[in-house]
Order: sequence, then structure tokens, then C-alpha cells
Amino acid sequence: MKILIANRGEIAVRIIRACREMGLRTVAVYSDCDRTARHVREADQAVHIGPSEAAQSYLRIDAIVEAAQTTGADAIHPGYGFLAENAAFARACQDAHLIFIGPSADAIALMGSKTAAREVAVRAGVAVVPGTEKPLDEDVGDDEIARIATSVGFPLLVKAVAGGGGKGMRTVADAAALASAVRTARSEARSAFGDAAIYLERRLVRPRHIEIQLLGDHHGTVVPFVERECSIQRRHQKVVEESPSIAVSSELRRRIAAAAAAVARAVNYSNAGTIEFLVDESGSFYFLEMNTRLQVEHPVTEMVTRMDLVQWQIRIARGEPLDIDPADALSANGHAIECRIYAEDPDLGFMPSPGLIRGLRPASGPGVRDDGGVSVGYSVPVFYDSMIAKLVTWGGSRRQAIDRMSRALREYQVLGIKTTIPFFLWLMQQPEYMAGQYDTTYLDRLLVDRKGDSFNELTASDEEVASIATALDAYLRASVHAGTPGAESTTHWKRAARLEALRG
Amino acid sequence: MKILIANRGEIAVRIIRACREMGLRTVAVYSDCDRTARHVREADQAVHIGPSEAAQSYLRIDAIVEAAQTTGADAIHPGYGFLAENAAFARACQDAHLIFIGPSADAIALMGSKTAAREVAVRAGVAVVPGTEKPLDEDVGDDEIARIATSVGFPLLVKAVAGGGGKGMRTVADAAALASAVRTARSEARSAFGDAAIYLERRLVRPRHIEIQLLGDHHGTVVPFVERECSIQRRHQKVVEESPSIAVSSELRRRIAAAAAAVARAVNYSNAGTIEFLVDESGSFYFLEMNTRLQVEHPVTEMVTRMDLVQWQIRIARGEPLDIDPADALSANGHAIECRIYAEDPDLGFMPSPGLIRGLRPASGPGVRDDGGVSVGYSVPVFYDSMIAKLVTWGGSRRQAIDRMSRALREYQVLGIKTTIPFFLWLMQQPEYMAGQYDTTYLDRLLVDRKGDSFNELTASDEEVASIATALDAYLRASVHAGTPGAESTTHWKRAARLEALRG
Amino acid sequence: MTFAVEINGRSRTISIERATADRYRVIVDGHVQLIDAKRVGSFGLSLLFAGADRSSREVQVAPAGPPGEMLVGIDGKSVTVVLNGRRTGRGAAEGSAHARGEQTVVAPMPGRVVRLLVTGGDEVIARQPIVVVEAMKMENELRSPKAGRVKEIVVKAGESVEAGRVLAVIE
Amino acid sequence: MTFAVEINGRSRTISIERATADRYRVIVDGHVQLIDAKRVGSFGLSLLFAGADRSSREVQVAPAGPPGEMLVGIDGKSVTVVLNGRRTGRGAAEGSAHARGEQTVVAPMPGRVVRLLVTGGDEVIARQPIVVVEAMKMENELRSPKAGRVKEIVVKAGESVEAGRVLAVIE
Repeated sequence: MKILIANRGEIAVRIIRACREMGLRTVAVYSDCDRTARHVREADQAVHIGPSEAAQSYLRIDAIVEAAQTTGADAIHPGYGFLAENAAFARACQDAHLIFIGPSADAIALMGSKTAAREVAVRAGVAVVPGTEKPLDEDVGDDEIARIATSVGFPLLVKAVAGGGGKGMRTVADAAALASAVRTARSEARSAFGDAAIYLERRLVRPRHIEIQLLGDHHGTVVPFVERECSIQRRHQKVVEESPSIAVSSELRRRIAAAAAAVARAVNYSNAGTIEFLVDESGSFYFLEMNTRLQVEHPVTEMVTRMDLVQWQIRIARGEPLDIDPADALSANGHAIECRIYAEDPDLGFMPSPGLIRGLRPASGPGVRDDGGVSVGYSVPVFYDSMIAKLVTWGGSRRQAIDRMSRALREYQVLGIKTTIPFFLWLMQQPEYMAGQYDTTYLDRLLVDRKGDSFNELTASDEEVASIATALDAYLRASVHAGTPGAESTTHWKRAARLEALRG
Repeated sequence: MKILIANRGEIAVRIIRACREMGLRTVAVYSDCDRTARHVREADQAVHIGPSEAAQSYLRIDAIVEAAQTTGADAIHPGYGFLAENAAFARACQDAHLIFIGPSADAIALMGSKTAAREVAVRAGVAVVPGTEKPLDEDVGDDEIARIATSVGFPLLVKAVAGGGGKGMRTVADAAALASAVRTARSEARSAFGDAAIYLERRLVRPRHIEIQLLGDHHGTVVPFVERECSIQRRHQKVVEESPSIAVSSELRRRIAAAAAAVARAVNYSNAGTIEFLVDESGSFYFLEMNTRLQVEHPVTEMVTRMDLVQWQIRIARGEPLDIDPADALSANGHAIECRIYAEDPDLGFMPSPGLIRGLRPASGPGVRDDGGVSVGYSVPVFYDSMIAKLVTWGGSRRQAIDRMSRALREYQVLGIKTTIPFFLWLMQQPEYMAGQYDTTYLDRLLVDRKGDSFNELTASDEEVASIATALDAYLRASVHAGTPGAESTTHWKRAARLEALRG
Repeated sequence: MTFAVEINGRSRTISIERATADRYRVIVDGHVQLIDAKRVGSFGLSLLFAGADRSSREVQVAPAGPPGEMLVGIDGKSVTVVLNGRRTGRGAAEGSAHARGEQTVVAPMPGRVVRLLVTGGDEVIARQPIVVVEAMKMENELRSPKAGRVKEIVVKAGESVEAGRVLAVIE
Repeated sequence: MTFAVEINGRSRTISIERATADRYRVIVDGHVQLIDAKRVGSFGLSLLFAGADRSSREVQVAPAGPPGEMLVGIDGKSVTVVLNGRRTGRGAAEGSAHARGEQTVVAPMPGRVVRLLVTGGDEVIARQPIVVVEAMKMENELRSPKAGRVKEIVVKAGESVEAGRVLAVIE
């Protein structure tokens, strides 16, 4: 079996690793700026599919299907993002007699519409957050939206129907702020998804974002997994995920998992999927949406259940029956935490910080898993999501997982660009985080309280060490120029430099 | 608490990681050639203790104790090798009021003598391999040794009393070969341990090397762990270890573990230790020796039990009671395999291949753990054991662990020196290894059968690819010299090269 | 040899001379120390402070952005360091809290100007959002490097901008 | 530009010319192919074979030992490659099975000669142990690069030797 991976970055590398371990051949696709990307080099074959803009490469169904056919691939893994939740893509694969490693096109289409998905949940007997039942297209005027908003109740969220990952989403405290929020949400949604339709949803007070991973096979078996806790979000985007959640009792776990499985069965769901819930302080939970694909944060589930979700996706797509013991899937061994390492500068409001990676030394050792997508010499492009790696740690206790994460973050070296590592180092030390006392609004509030203080503030002595190192670096460079009778080190490095210079 | 690590390489880095996660400060010691070694850079403090020769640095008790006192360390972790099993060192720590993170000096002294250890085992009711009860010093003549040998029976092993790791060990098939084997064993033992005393031991036919990890606290609790399978040896040196062993039934596991615990209790053993057994085809097992320290291969036990043995060593040394459930310690979750990556050239009879590491990209991703001790720019010295990293993989099944190991070995890049990675890639594909059908003689027999064929033999097409790449590399270098109007890539690399040249 | 090194707006004068093969006499604002320094890899420096404490520090010094500017990594943190006073808009944006005189707001990467949040003449506080630039599918607020007055806005909404392009001047 | 490349004793003639920016026309022993090649990091080369198969290969080409010799890594294997025939004792020891003419046995690292296993004039087979050198606490057998006759042994037992020192000559 040969699998084409219709994606890039860490998830493409993750899928290639799974294929290698299963003895399957792989095909990568790439855009102009990804010629030297890691997924291109690690695949057995690679096909260029267009310019750097995603719309002209990773989103081009025709080019990707053609790449699969010219290379003789049997199946396509969409990863997450890009075409992963595009029903037309799943159909195009079917029509081209390619196995789409994911749910049926119908399931994608149905659950892809936030409003339709809500209806499915309601029919399956699962509570949903109060909100509009139908999408509000561009022609729906401000007055009507205001009227609907009052019935939903404030505070509320304006969300893009086609949305995801926090894009095209706005919080509205009262009627006054509604109109402008709707405008920005529509414009963001139009540019990001080419669809300006939105909907309104009541915003619960201090809710937690809890989600249930599912696997379904083609023989009617659906297995829900122990929950993931994804309440650490910045502007509605997950930045840290854990499993299990300290806010979920085993009794609540059983109920949420049962609800998730009920929704999945209602749509004959197959392959990997995730159902997101909001859980309020009382422990009541509300269906939020279903992601009909692999999640970025799937590794935390793998770390506590020790199952390989990507390998299961492939086996399910091959028609194999799920032979997982549901009890194992629902029980967590220890605790796992994932930090999404982004090429962003946390000191400039998490501004993307693309550019050449000059040095890279991921953390490793006991209890550490690094799912990386970049390498030295690669330039993080401006065209896509800027996540460069997922750092995951496991601990026998949540505390040990946190201590390990702090150790691993300190060990992790990325040179040449700014990353969110300093932010995570800081977060891991916040009392509320360490105590697990947080909700989806926690991080944004915390960031506001910091009033933009730098995450890279150094102690006076560390600042002095950094200054001394910079001066020594300059001194050593200068003494090489001057040809100072160099110390062993200097001449050694001169040699290395000359050697470098020799290499084109 | 501040801990001085009286070691180097990957184990020193491993211990520093454990300390970081526990919030403990660390002190490294180093010899001349280790100034830029990874353990020196990652510790909070570092003390130079002498020239590169181990005898003048890592084996100098006085210098190490002094380093601990000048830096105000509270405890010393000896790692493995060097002074780890030196009773005098443990006593010197006591006398200097430093906590020695290991067993008592008496336990080290007692179990450090192979012959005394055998007596302990016999008294504890554990079978031992037939052999000499008393050490044979240099003054014991050939004739007397020949007489003793006949009583032990052939084939037999000549072993150094102070020995370990296969050094000073020889196999003797019949009386004729005895005298010369004794001579070489004595000379090797003298140079390696400064003690030429040897002993004789019957050599079992096709035995497996099975060992039991133990932890003992200062409150009388001794906990044995699920076995490690260490039969993959080259010239009596372990190169691959696994846990669990496919040759050990849960019933046999209970019996071996009980025997190991009995021996440990007989000497009031505390902290981490390992008891090695030989298991023959009938499943009867014989006490071989006890290692009164952490083992190189401890990670495979950590992977299947998910316990952190190094953190436990520290907690035990602090006086904490073991609160491990013995049932958990004795049951394996999945399967783990460790490959010891050496700076050796398998195509030159595993000749050490020291030198400058020009590039390093360890494997990572799901189910992979890398315990490394080196980094780019470091030159592997000729003075010590040449292991540069331990690559460990975990799988739900032994087969998955093997497939993962093959994937990880292919992913692992070490540039500038030869390593044993190609050998492991080959071994992971051997039918007997994959079937788990091997004993301690398997690898040596297999290597003889290969008649020295290269482990780096390439297919014709791979050979062509390698040739093309080398030519392209030369071409690109040349076109830079000639200043050919370079392609983006070329100029990009020119820039990088110039930048390098700038850096002293 | 003497250097002026600035981190987070704080400047230090550091002079260095080689004492022995790998040991350097380093004087920071008048305070002398003996440091054992070795390069590690392409950008790493291993420092051992020869003093009583014998502390060991590894620092990564990699060029980033404009010449004279370095991205320095230490224990997981990453700071922009300006050598001998050569600084740029971006450097300024970093030094923020301490920034003095006329400063610029610069696009750190290519993108499209979505909204202007202030107009010429407005009084602004440090880190107040000035322009919204869309890049990598996200709207990013570019903030004022300092408290002051908007001297001019150099771009229009909808305009595409290159990395390094000056968007506004704050005086 | 034309190169002679030797791996495991097998030599190939490869000529290269740039076709487009990153594409090269590569002729191996007369067979032409179009290859998209890019450098990756300091020593990596990413090759995409523009032909129908579109196969992707990453190869690491790092200098090792004497000039003209490269250590080439491909899919976990590592081979010594000799460029344009410049080869040395070590290179010879590698090329072993196929070695021709007079060859030397060289110490790959510093150590002490423990035993001589042959004497001048002995007939030896390829890979037959010639000298035992102790280094890194282990006794290592140095083998003959080829079948032939021992022309001379240059060292004595007990002698310390440097890396690269010739120990014996096989003709």
C-alpha cells in the first residue's frame, strides 16, 4: 500500500513515521516554499503541486489527486487543516478510486456545518449551547441579527459557519458591540474560508473546553477515548492540551464519552474524529462541534493510552476491525501535556516570526516526545500556520508532567527565529495552571494582566551572562579576522569556518 | 539538595535531567578532553578534575570528593562504570559527609567480588553456575588451574574477579586452550582493573542472559522489576537489551524475581541494583553476578513500567520509602528495546571510530526515546567507552517495538564518524532476532557467518544515488569558487558560508 | 577590546582580553572576572566562571535580522541583543519600554495592512496597537514602541507590505 | 564538470551540468537523468529525481578523514566515498574487498600495539587480522585490506602509535 500525504509540516512527518513503521510507502506533495521541507525529504516520493499560497497548492484538490495517480498511490491521508474537512476532496478521492483516510464525505459535509451538527447532537439527546439554529448569510441585516442575538442572550460568540481554530470568531458582551463584531467576523471568515456566513452562540461563564477522541471502524464499532483538556486557549486557539482533565471525574468521563459516541453513531462515523464540549462549573456539558479528522493534540491521548491513533486510522481505512478494549481507551495511564511551539514572538503580541532556522536541538530523554516538522537550514514560510513542533511530556502525575515540560522547554533550542518557548516556560510556573484551576478565558485574562511585560525578561545576572557571551562572540570573530595567534578553539573554528566556506 | 555527578556522557546527562525535573542543582566534573562535553554545559556548575586519562580524572576519588566539597554538593551520583562499584569511593563519600547515591560500601565490596557474591547467592538458596569458589591470584600456576578446570568442566569461561562488561573474559573449549586464555585474561584484567586475579566458571550451552532490576529503600523494602533480556552480546558485551523477555513466562518471572529479591535482602541491599542470571533452555536459572549500581540498560525497564529509576535512586538516598506497588513493577506494559549506539565502525570489526561530530539529528516522534551524551562540535575522545547514545523504542507488541526501532535507526543521523547504526539496522531484520530465537552466543555466531561482509553494502541504485550526491556536492562547491552566477540555493549557501567564516 | 552591549534597553560596557588559551579577562562596567569560554557548535558558547562558584552557562548567539543585532538564547529564553549601538526599527520595538526619541513601527514580515487604528497627531501609550497587518492567515496588531505622538502613518489600509517596511513613525 | 566517484571499490564517472536554477543534468556512466538538488543544512542534499518515479532521497555528504574522502550517509547507512581517486591508507582499508596493488594497514586512532599476528613474508587473506592494537580499553584487531603477502611490519609490540600511523604493508 502506498499513501499520499496531502499536508505539510509536523503532521506530514508524523504520518510518514507511522507509514514507515507499518512498511508502507509514502508520497509527499509540496509548494514552492516547501521544496526543502522535512516532509518532502522523508517521503519516498515527492510531487510539486504549485506556488506557495495554500489556495494554489495544498488546497488544490485536482493537483493532489493527480499527484496520487501519477505516483500510483492507493490512499490519501489529509492530516488536519487544509483539505482535511473538505467533503468535496473526500468525494474526489472516491471518484478517483483512492482510499480517503478519514470519514465518509457525507459525514464530513454534515458535521462540517456547525448548525447541522448541532441538530444531530440534539437528536442524539446531547445538550448544545443555546444559539442560532440556521447560518446567517451576508444578506441577513444588522437589525435581524440584533433581534436573534437577544433571544440567544449575552454574552455571546459570533462564529463563522465554515470556521475553525478560532478564525472568524468574536466575543460580544452586549448589543452595542454586536454590529462591528459581526463585520470583522464576516471579513475574516471570507478571507480565511471564502464563506462569510456566521452564527451566534451563547457564551458560557468560565467553561472548560473538554473533547473526546473517537475511532470508528467500517464494522459499526465506535470507541471513545479518555478526554482531552484544551481550555488553555489564546484568542480561542488552543496552545496547551492535556489528558486527562483534572476537572473530569471518572463518572463524568463515562457520561461525556457516551454522549460523544452517541453523536458519532448517529452519523455512522468511521475513522478518527473528535467531539468538542464545553463543561461548566456544575459539570453539565454542552456539545460544541465535531472535528471530522485527526486533531493537532492527538499525541496526548496516545501518551496516556499508548495507542497509535495514526496507525489505527490507516488500519481502519484498510477495513480492519477495531480490536481495542474500550476500557483501555477510556482509562488514562499517568498524565500527558502538549505545548504547541510556534514561530511567534510572544513579546510582540504573538506576532508570527518566520525566517531561517539556524540551529535546532529538540528536547529528548525520559518522558519526552517531540513531533517536529522543521530542520536546520529550512526557512519557516509566511504562508501557513507557524507551528514548528509539538512538545509532549508524560508523567506519572500531572505535577511530574509539568516538571518534565519545564525541563524539556529549557532544553529545547531553536536558533534564528523567535518561538513561544519562553511563554510556555512562564505558563508552566503560573499557580493557577499548576493547580489546574483554569477555564477557556483564563489565558486571555492572564495575558491582559501582564500588560505586555516581556516573557524574555532576564534576571540581572542572566542579562549580564548574555551580554558577556555576545561580547565574547564578537571578540572571537574579531580575533579571527585579525588572525590573532588563536587558541585551539579559535583555530578549530577557523578550520570549521573555512570548511563551511568551501561548501557551496 | 545539590548533586555532583561523578560521571560523563549520556548517563551524566540522564542524571542531570532527573535532577532538573526534581528541582535539584547539579555539579559536573570533567577531564581535559571533556571541557565542551554535553554534561559539562548542562550542569549548573562544573569542576575540572584532571587530564583525559580516566585514571587521572574520573577515577580520582580525592579530586571528585574535593570538587563536591568546594561546590557545596550534598550528594554524589556515580552513574555506572568508573567509580560506581568502588567501595572505597562510597566510603570516602561517607567520611566526607556526602550522601552516596547507591548501596552501602559494604554491599558494594561484598557483591563486587564475584566469588563472594556466589557464596551469598548459594546461602540465599539460589543456584549458581558451577565454578571456582575462590579467586585465583597471579601466583596460582598453570598446572593447578588446569586441575581446577577439569573439576569445573569444559567448556568454561575465564573471568577477571574485578571484571565487568566482558573485559578480562575468555571462553575456553578444552584443556589445550586454557593456559593462553588465562594469560590474556590476566593481562587485560591487570590493565583494565589493576587486578590480575581470575576465576573459572562452567559455560552453559546456549543460555540466555536474563537480569532483574531491583530497588531497595532504607526501611527494609526490596522491590524486584520485570526482567530484562540481554542475550544479544558481542564478545560478552551487551549491545541490545529488551524487556520483557519472550523466553520468560509469568511463572518463571515470579521465581526469578523472588530469587533476586532473596539475594538482595541477604545483604540488606538498598538503592538500585541488578542481579544477572543465565537461563538455560529448560528454564532453570543460575545466579551470575550482581551489579551494585544503575545499569546502562535501565531505560527499557522504565519504558515498560513507566517508573523513573534515577529519580527513585535519589528519593531513596534522601530516605524516602519505596511506595511502588510490587505488582506494577513486575508487570510489563508493552515491549521496549534499546540499541547502544557506539562510535565504532562495524565494518572494521567494530573498531572504535572517535572524532569530530559534524552533524547530529537523533530520532524522535511516537514511541522513541533518545538518551544521548554528545552534540555537534564535540569530538568523541579515545579515552573512554565509545557509546554516544542509547536509542530506545516502545511498542504495544515486540514486533511494533522492532518496526519502530528500524524506523528510528533510519531517521538517526550522526555525521563525521562511523557508528553502529548500520549494524543495528541489519540486526533488526534477522529472522532469528525477529522471532526472539537467540541466546548469548547468537550474535557472535551470526557475525562469524557473515565472514566480515560490510554492514554498509548498498544496493546498486543506492550506490548510484550516493555517488551522484557526492559529485553534486563537489560540483556545488566548485561553482561557488568559480563564482558561477549561483542559483538561489547556491547564493543562499554562500551567504551562510560567509556568515560561518565571520564567526571565529 | 571593548564592546557596548544592549539587552532589553539596558546597555553594558564590556572589555575583553585573552588571559590564557581559553580563559578571558572580562570587565563588565568596571567589575573584573575570569571566564573560561569555548565555542560549541556553530552558535553556542560554553562559559565557566572561574570564580569560586564555578557556575556553568551555555549561551547561543545567533545573528538575526539586521547586522549588529543578535538573537541570544539562554535557558530557554531568547533576547535580542544590540552590539555597539547599531539598532533598527525592530530592535527599537524590542527595547520598547525603554525606547527614546523618534521610533518606527515596522512590518516584521510580508503581509497586508487591514486597518489603521490611529491617525497622525494621535497621542499613544507604549505598546498601543497602531496598525493591523494580516499575515499567516491571522490579523496581527503592530504596537507602538513607546509612548508619544504619531508623527505619520506611512501606509494605507489594503496595501501590501514587505518585511522591514516602515508603517508609522512615533515621536 | 566530470567526477570520478568510488564507493566500496566500485568507481563511477559522473558528469554534471546545471539545467535550470536547481535542476542538474547528471550523466552516470553514459546514462542521463535530470535531478532537482537542494542543499539542506551544512551537509545534507535533497535529491528529487525528475523522472516518472519522482523519488525523493536525502543524502548526507560530510568530509571525514583525509581530503578527497567523504563519509556519505544514506537511509541509516554510512559509506566512505573517494572523490577523483585521491585515496589514503584508511580509504584503502575501507575499499578492502576490492583493493589492488600495495596496501597499508593503518592505525585509525591512537593506541598501543599489543600483539603482531603475522610476520614479514607471510601470505594473508583479505580481512585477516594483522596487528592487535589496544585503544579505548579494548583490544582491536586490524585486518589486512587485501589478500597478498606481508611486505613488512613497521611496528613492534608494546609500541604506542598515533592515528594514521602505518603499521604494516601488504603487497
